[in-house]
Parts: sequence; structure tokens; C-alpha cells
Amino acid sequence: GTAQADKLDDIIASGTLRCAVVLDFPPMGMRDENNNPIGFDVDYCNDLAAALGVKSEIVETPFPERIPALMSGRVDVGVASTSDTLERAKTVGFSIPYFAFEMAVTSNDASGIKSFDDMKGHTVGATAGTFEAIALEKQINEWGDGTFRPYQTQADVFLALSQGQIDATVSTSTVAQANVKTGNFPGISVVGKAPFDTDYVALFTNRDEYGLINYLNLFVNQQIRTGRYAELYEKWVGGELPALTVPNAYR
Amino acid sequence: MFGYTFQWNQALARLPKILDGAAVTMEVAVLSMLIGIALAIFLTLLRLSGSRPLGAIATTWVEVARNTPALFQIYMAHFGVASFGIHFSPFVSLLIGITFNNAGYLAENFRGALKAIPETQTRAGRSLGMSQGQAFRYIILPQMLRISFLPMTNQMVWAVLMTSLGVTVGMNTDLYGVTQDLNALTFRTFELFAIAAVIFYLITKIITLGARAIAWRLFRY
Amino acid sequence: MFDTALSAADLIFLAKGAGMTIIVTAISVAIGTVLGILFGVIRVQLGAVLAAPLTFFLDIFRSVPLLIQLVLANAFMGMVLHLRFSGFTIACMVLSLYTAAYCAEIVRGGIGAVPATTRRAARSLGMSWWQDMRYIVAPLATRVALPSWIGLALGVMKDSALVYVVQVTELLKSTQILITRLQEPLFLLMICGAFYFIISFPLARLGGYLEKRWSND
Amino acid sequence: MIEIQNVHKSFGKLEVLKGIDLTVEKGEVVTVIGGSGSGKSTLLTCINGLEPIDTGKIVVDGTEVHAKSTNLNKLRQKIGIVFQQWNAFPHLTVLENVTLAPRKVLGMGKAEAEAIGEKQLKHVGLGDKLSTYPSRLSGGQQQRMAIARALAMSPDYMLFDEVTSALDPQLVGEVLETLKMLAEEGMTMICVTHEMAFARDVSDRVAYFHKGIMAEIGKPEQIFNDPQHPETQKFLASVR
Amino acid sequence: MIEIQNVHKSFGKLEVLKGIDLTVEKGEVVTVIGGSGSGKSTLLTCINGLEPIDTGKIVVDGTEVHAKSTNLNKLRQKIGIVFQQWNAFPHLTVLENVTLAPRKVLGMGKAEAEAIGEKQLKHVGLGDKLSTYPSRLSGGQQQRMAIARALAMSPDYMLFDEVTSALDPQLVGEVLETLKMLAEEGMTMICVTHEMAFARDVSDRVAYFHKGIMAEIGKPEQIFNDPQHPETQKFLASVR
Ligand SMILES: Nc1ncnc2c1ncn2[C@@H]1O[C@H](COP(=O)(O)OP(=O)(O)OP(=O)(O)O)[C@@H](O)[C@H]1O
Ligand SMILES: Nc1ncnc2c1ncn2[C@@H]1O[C@H](COP(=O)(O)OP(=O)(O)OP(=O)(O)O)[C@@H](O)[C@H]1O
Ligand SMILES: [Mg+2]
Ligand SMILES: [Mg+2]
Repeated sequence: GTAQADKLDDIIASGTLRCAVVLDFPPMGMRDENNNPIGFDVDYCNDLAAALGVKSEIVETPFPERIPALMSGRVDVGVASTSDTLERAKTVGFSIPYFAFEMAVTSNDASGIKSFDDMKGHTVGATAGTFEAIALEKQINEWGDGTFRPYQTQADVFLALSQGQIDATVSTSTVAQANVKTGNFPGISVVGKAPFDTDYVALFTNRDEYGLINYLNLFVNQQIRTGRYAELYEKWVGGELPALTVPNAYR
Repeated sequence: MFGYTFQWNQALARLPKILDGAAVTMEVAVLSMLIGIALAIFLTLLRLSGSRPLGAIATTWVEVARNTPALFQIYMAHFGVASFGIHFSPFVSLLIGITFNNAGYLAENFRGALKAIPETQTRAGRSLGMSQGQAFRYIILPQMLRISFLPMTNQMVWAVLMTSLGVTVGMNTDLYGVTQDLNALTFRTFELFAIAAVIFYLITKIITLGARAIAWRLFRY
Repeated sequence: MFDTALSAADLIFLAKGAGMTIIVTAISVAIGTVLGILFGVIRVQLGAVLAAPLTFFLDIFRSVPLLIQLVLANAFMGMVLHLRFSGFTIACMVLSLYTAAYCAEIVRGGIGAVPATTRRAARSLGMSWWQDMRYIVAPLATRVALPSWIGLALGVMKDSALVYVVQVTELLKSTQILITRLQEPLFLLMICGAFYFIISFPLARLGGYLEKRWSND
Repeated sequence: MIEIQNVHKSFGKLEVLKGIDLTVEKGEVVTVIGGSGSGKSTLLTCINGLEPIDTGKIVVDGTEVHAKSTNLNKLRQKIGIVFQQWNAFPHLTVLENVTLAPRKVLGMGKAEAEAIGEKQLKHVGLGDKLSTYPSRLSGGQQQRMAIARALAMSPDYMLFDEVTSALDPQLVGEVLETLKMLAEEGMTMICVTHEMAFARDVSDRVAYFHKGIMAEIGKPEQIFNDPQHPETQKFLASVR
Repeated sequence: MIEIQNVHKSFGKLEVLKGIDLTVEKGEVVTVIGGSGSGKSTLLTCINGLEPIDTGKIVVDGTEVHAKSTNLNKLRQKIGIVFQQWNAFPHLTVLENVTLAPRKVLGMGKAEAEAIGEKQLKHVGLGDKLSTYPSRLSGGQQQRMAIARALAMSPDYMLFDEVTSALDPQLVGEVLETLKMLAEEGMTMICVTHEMAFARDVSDRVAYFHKGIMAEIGKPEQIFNDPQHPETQKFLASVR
């Protein structure tokens, strides 16, 4: 057959890289006071576009819509803090991890929840379709006590939390810190870690776009090598830089 | 032909869960209709009462319900009223939102239906010694419901469709919510939502056909 | 009255969302009405049996939640057909067909309300089918259908709040974005609701008025 | 006994009853005739309190109809009324039409009410239509049903307001027969009618209304053969 | 000339026309009488091709109406028809009702069409109603407008289907006068009617229809004074 241009060629030819980014997930993705997108993922996408020599376009996608947006051709790459689960890898192709989250418990002060186990018997919530939502719902079912509510956006979760509609949530610690720090949500605090596995998140694109996946892997590696990863981490999150490798394992 | 491999078995394996969701959807729809009809009758009475403030309350309700999006009403029922420290569970929020909407639309239908009932009907009732309330209850109301039967059926269909908006207030046990949860797990978007679509379609068909059967049995005059 | 952090930039942001709501509605109602008239006339012309496939197809749009229609159309166009449509395009396509499905019913009712004898009179004057449609049926059916059509257009505007699922930032979505930042849900929701109400209420009243006026003569 | 004493009644600026005096004794049949708009219907609806009056009073069996303390619902149980327009309740069968008020107003049991309903429907010749819906009845049958419906409350008085004027000519007879039968059974009745033959045959007295005034009242022979008032003469000449 | 040859026509299983033969010459006025459901209206709508026929043929001025090649819209321009129900176009004024077809079908200019329209409306006595809407007209006026509307196409033939039967008695006369006038002006006409006096006065020939068959046809004197067919005799006895 004839040689076919793959997605990597398409992006370079079109001059634009379209990234799926979740914009209610501070500090990874959010909006400034002019309602323009900012955040770690936004910068990361811009870096990727620069590396490719194209313009970047941020396409806002709520959590549940990230993969559909890719599958429907609305975006080229997901830079959307997406956990690289095996279930999802049946549908999309993941790069090596570009970020890692610890999970933190944030509670409404009035609820008296001080740790992960205190959540038992309470009404808790998380963002529908996320790694932590799936894990938390499973935990609630194991406890057999309490209620789990998935909201469509991270913002709705924190809104519900500060309104007291839910007593606690599990989210990535970065998000939790960032939200508490804004001061937008009075009466909530980060109270501890959630005993979930570290949530490694990866870039994703179509499963069969090996050329692009290779490129993404190298790009993630380069970000670390050049110190850009540390720089962005300091800018948006701060503190100790999480390791992106798993001990005793390849890849 | 397609660059997409359909994996129906993956999605169909989840059918029991989806059907559980359908049951919850029906529960919300039926409850919202029953309460909605009762409220619509109440609103109609307020509008008939001749009292200006009461009439204004009823009219405001009807106009807000009819002139803002249902999604807005449901979102308001959950996040809006919570600003006053009033908290409703997703189920209750959804129920309130849809019921509010149903009552508004139905009250407007009832008003139209009342116009079609001659004034002399009440007179005839009153002249038999019935009180105003009895005349309304036994003579006007049944005719009003009869005339509004088709619009009520349509509203029931809409109530079913509106349950899909529950996800915005954290609902995940209804047909749409369950489907969305499963989608988050498996990403078989097309297959899962196609199944949900078929179930929704069947539910609405059952409602319209059922209503026709009921009308046929009930309204033989 | 309200102590708010809402800035001028935020109001512009909301206005943009409102603009999107209006654009999506206008496009969908325009296309949907044209299609609806076409489908409605075809259904009347073909009769119940021949038009059954079309009836079934249109019925789907009235029997499946709009949210699911949008998600499915999105998934189908992109995942299955690999067509690169923007969310805006998908939203307009789905809403247009959604409008058309309801509009076809309204058109059917309108045409049905023109007495057969009047149409017969027109044909007997030597008018062609098309002339009968154009000069007799269309004006008479419009009177019957216009109030319902106004209701439909307003309904589509309200339902366009759901296109957020295909990443179109319309009014309600803009409001939610601002709620994220400003944390003033009630105030922002009131603004959003007021906007819908201000557009919808007068037009709905107009529809009611026309209905009354035209049903009297 | 129905006593009407100097009753005045206006709709807005229009004075419809301009001082009516009339006493109807138990067992009497009074027929009211008169031109359109003369206030005949209004008088009937005032008698059972469906309309308020401005001045004067109406006393039924010692109870003043328009007194504040009067329980109108109770009073109306003893005054049956049948209107020109057929007021069948379309959502109820013929029997249900007739038993509704006895059951809900008098609190009768279903069986008892149905026994009474059937009796009255047979009385007016509708014994075979019990479970039919009114839309299936002719106008004359609907009027007879309305009469049975009023009778089922065992009223002491019956008011009839042009019960035949909306009927096709061939249906008028069956309804007038029913009224005649009631009169013969001794029911106290006030009948507004345009049927002069009926008025002549059945009435104890005939009243002629003209523009809100009872211009003349007397035995039918006197009214029809020797009317005193010039308006009565004109009216009778026009309807002959 | 209208030639109807052995026309058969059924609606589903019901045979409505069972072999009709009739020739109407230029300038002739043929009246069709007969009981309800005998197929009179159906025959008229077959003549101008509004209804298809099963067998036989109808030829108008040499053109076979139901031939595939026939341009029906063109043919209908020379055959005016007025129905029992008033078919005014309610959204157009009287003048617009009349000028619509000349303008859109014949492609006439506005001025020319209006001149013709006014002439025809004056002809039928509606010269002062040009810009009135039909809902303001009496039934008789609406029928006369429908006649003017048909005449404005300058038809060679006019078909009238019981144009007076939906009218109040006092309005019948004005419409019949209009028809009489047309007949006197030499228009070729087929009139279905229940007005026997009209049929007798105006027609050249009268046809009697009975259950889809033309039982009898002849000069009016013969049909009315000396009907041959037993059904004709029965029918005429019943309408007298
Ligand atoms: N509810 C009302 N409001 C205002 N005017 C009324 C009302 N009811 C009756 N009228 C007027 O009162 C006058 C008397 O009416 P009424 O019906 O008593 O006359 P009637 O003698 O029964 O005439 P008819 O023989 O036409 O029934 C009429 O001019 C009528 O228009
Ligand atoms: N479109 C139709 N479909 C089915 N049956 C029809 C249709 N039009 C007429 N018929 C039937 O054909 C028969 C003849 O009807 P037609 O209208 O020609 O009678 P007619 O002689 O004009 O009677 P009338 O004096 O009542 O107008 C009737 O039995 C009628 O019910
Ligand atoms: Mg009266
Ligand atoms: Mg006919």
C-alpha cells in the first residue's frame, strides 16, 4: 500500500496541537480572572506544541468527556491528568507517566472527619469518572456504610463540600491544597492521605498511533532531563518533586 | 469499514445494572408526576382563588418553570438552595427539579382545560346542593384531567427524559447516571449509551401506548 | 444589594456564553424548521404507512434524552466514522434534528387543520399541488402552527443548556465556570436564570397571544 | 312555600329585576312567560341562591335565602332546578349523574343512592339507559336525565328554566310529558317556558314578565283569554 | 362539449358510479337530482379530474380527462366548480380570493386580474365587498364569491354541487338568482340541486340519479310531470 501520514504528521501539517485539558482541576488546569486557561497541564501542552513546532489549542473537557473527546477527533492528545489504568488502555494509548498524585482527604470542618477511616458512614463525593472516584466508591461499598456521590466536575465537588452537602472528598493532594489555598471554600481542610495507590497520570492519544506515542514518551523524558518538569512543578505545586518511576519495574 | 471495534458483549454484560438504573428513572418520573399533578391542581386552585397574592405566586411558579431550562431548575434545587443551608440528596434534588417543572407545565395545561369546561357545569353542581369544593372535586376536576390527559402523557415522557439531568447534581443510580459510571470504567461510550438510548425509547413507547390503553378504558364517554 | 466579586470581564464572559446559547439556538431552529417542514410535508404526502420509517426515525429524537443524543452523536461521528467535527457542529446537528422531529409534528398538525374542501377548491381552480401548498396551505397552516413553533424554539433554547457535554460553553456552562472561581452559586444562577427568563417569557406570551387571536376568527 | 318580596337585582348598571312580588304555595304550579331578557331566568337563579339579590327578600319554607346565616347548600337540596342548556356531567354515566349528589351531598350509601336513582330514571322513562354516557343521549333524554337528577335529591320545589327551548321540535313533547306528570303528582313547580299550550294546560297560575316587572299574574284562562296588561296582549299576539 | 361514457367508480368496495353515460352540449344547462349518496357529487369531481375513475371515459372538448398525458391543471381552468360547503380562502380578502388563481395559474398581472375580479364580483352583486374578509360575509355572499372566483378563470363549463343546501332559507334566493343569470348568459352548466323549482325553470334537461345509476334524463316538463322510472316518481313524491 501507499505510505500513509500518521497522526504525528497530521499535527505538524495542520500547525495546531489540540490538547484535552480539564480546567476545573487546580492547579493542573483552571482559569485566571479573565477566565483564560492556566495551570500545569496548560503549560505542559504549550511545551509539547512548542517542541512540535506548532500552535497549541486548549480544549476544555470535563473529566467524563476526556476520552470521548479524543475518540471523536475533537483533540489530538490528552494532557488531562488521566490515570493510566489497564481498563482504559484497552481503548486509548498512554504515554509513560508525566505526573503522579498522592490522594488526600479533604473534609468539611463541621463533619469532624480527621482521617480517611473517619469517612465511614458519611456522605462523601468525588469527581465522576476519576481514579479516586472509582476507588472511593469501591471503599464505601466495602464499608457498607455511608453514601457516595459523583459530581460532574471537581468544582461541583468542592462546592458541595463547602456547602456541607457532602462531608468529605478524596482528591489528588495537589488539587486539594490548591482549592483550600484559594480561600474560596471556607470551612474545609485537608485532613490526611488516602491509602490509595499513587495515581500515575499519563498523556494519551489513539491506541494505534505508535509514532505519536513514541514521541510523547520521549517528550516526557526530555521534560525531566531538561529540568522543565521540576520548574513547572515548583511554579504550580511546590514542595517535594514526586518520582515518576516505579521501583523494581521496567517502563 | 469503521475504524472502531464494537464490543457489545462488554456493554451487554452490564445490562442488569443498567436496568436497575431504569427502575430508578421510572421511580423518579412517576413520583415527580404524581406530586407534580397534585401541585398543579393546587396551583390551579390558587389561580382560581381570586386572591391576587396567591395567584401571583402560582403564576410566578408556572412562568419560571416554563421559561428556564430544566437543567437550571435541577441545578438550582441542589446547589442554589444549598446557599441557604438547605441540603437535598441528589435523588431529592432531581425529584424537586423535575416536579417543579412538571407542576408548572401541568398547571398551564389545566388552565387551558378549564376554559373548555362550560361555566354551567359548576352551576349545575351547585344547584344540586354541592359546595364549591364538591363541585370542583366531583365535576370540574375529572373533566379537567380528562381533557389534559394527552398533555399529561407528554409530560410523563419528558419527566423520564429529564431524569438524565440528574448527573449534574451527583445522581448516579438512574439510567443515565449508571450508564455514565459504567462509561468511566470501560470507555465503551458508544455501546453503553446506545443501550441506554434503546431503553429510554422503549420506556417512552410503553408510556404512550399504556396511556392510550388507559384512556381507552377510562374515558368511554 | 449583593456583595459580589463579579468583574466586568466575568460579565463579558457570561455574555459570550449567552451569545453561544443564542447562536446554537438560532442555527438549530433555522435548520430544524426547514427540515421539519420538509419531513412534515413528506409525512402528510406519503401517508402513515409509507412514511413509517421516517416517523420512526423522527420519533427517536423525541424519545431519547437529548444528553444521550449528544453523547451518541459525538461518539458515533468521531469514534466510529472518524469525522473531525467540532463540538459546536455536533451540537447544531443534533439540536437541528431534535427541532425537526418536533417541528414535523407541528407542521403535520398545521396542514391537517386546513380543511380538505378548501384545498379541493384551490385545485379545482387549476392550481398545481405546489401552488395549493404555497398560496393556500402554507398561510393557513402557519396560523395554526406558529404559536406551537414559538414554543418549540424556546424549548430548544432551554434545551441547548445540555450542549456542554460536547464542549460547547454556552450560558449555563459559563455560569458553572464562574461559580467554580467565584463561589457565589445562588447569585450567579439567578443571573443565568434571569437571562433565560427575559428571552423566553415575552416570546412565550406572544405565542399565547397569537394563539388566542387566531383561534378566534 | 316560596315567598318573593319586592326583589330588586342588577347586573352592573342593568336593573334586571325591578321589584318582584310572588308567593308560590305548596303544590302549586306557576308558569312564567315573557320576552327575552325580561328577567325570568335571573329570578329562578335568585330563588335557589345561585345569584345574590340587591334588596327585598326571598323566603323558602321560612328560611330567608339570602340571609348570611343560611346554609345555601342545604337549602338547594330542597329546590331542584333544571336549565335550558343540558348540563349533563359528561364524564359520568346516566346513573352516576343522578346518584352523585345524593351520595356526596346527602352522604347516602351507594346502594341506596342507586336505588333512588334508578327509580327516578325509570320515572322519567330512562330506565334502560342507566350505564350510558350522556353524549349518547338525545337532547330530550338529557333533559329528562337532568330532571331525574334533581328529583333524586327529593326536592320540595322544582324550578324549570325553558327546559325545552334548545330541543329539536320532535323531542319537546317527551320532556313536557315528564313535567306534566310531575305536576299531576303534586310537585310545587315554577316553570319558565315558551310553550303556551303547556302553560295553559298545566299551570295553576301564569305570570307574565316584562322588562324586570311582573306585569300580570292570574289563572291561565284569564291570562290567555282576557289579558289585562297591554304588554301581555302584545306578547300573546306575537307568539300565537 | 362534455362526454361521459360508461363511467364506473368505486370507493374501496362501494361502487358509487355504475356506468354513467351523459353528453352535455355547449350552452346546455343540465340539472342533476337524486337521493343522498346516489353519486351526484362524485360525478362532478370526476368530470374535472379531482377524482380518478375506474373504467369508461370522460372527454371535455376532445381532451380525455383521465388520460395520463392530460394536464389536469390546464383542463381545470376551463371547468369551474362550486361546492356545497363554502370554500372561501379565509386569509385572503374577497378580491384576493378571486384574483389569486388568475394571477398564479394564468400568470396575469395584478391590475388585469383585479379588473377581471372586480367585474365578476360586481356581476354576482359583491362589488362593494372587495376588501372584506370572507369571515365577514354571509353564507350566500360566500357562495356568490365562490362563483365569481370560478368565473374569473373564464371557464367554458361550470359545475355546481348543491350550492344552496348549506344556506339559511332566506339566503338561497340570491344564489339561485346568480345561477339563473349565468344560465341566461349561455354558460354551459351542470347543477346538482335539491331545488326542484330551480331545476324546472332553468334546465334544458334534468337527470335523475339513483344509487349510482342515471335512472332517467329528459326535459324538465317530462321529468316533473310525467316521470317514467318508478324511483323518479317516488323521489319526486317525497320532495313535494
Ligand atoms: N351574569 C350576568 N351578567 C350580566 N348580565 C346578565 C347576566 N345574566 C343575565 N344578564 C342580563 O340580565 C337580563 C335578564 O336576563 P335573563 O336571563 O334573566 O332573561 P330571560 O327572561 O331569562 O330571557 P330569555 O328568555 O332570553 O332566557 C338580560 O339583559 C341579560 O343580558
Ligand atoms: N372520498 C370518499 N371516500 C369514500 N367514500 C366516499 C367518498 N366520497 C363519497 N363517498 C361515498 O360515495 C357515495 C356517493 O357519494 P356522493 O357524495 O357522490 O353522493 P351525493 O349523491 O352527492 O349525495 P348528497 O346528496 O348527500 O351530496 C356515498 O355513499 C359516499 O359515502
Ligand atoms: Mg332565560
Ligand atoms: Mg353531494
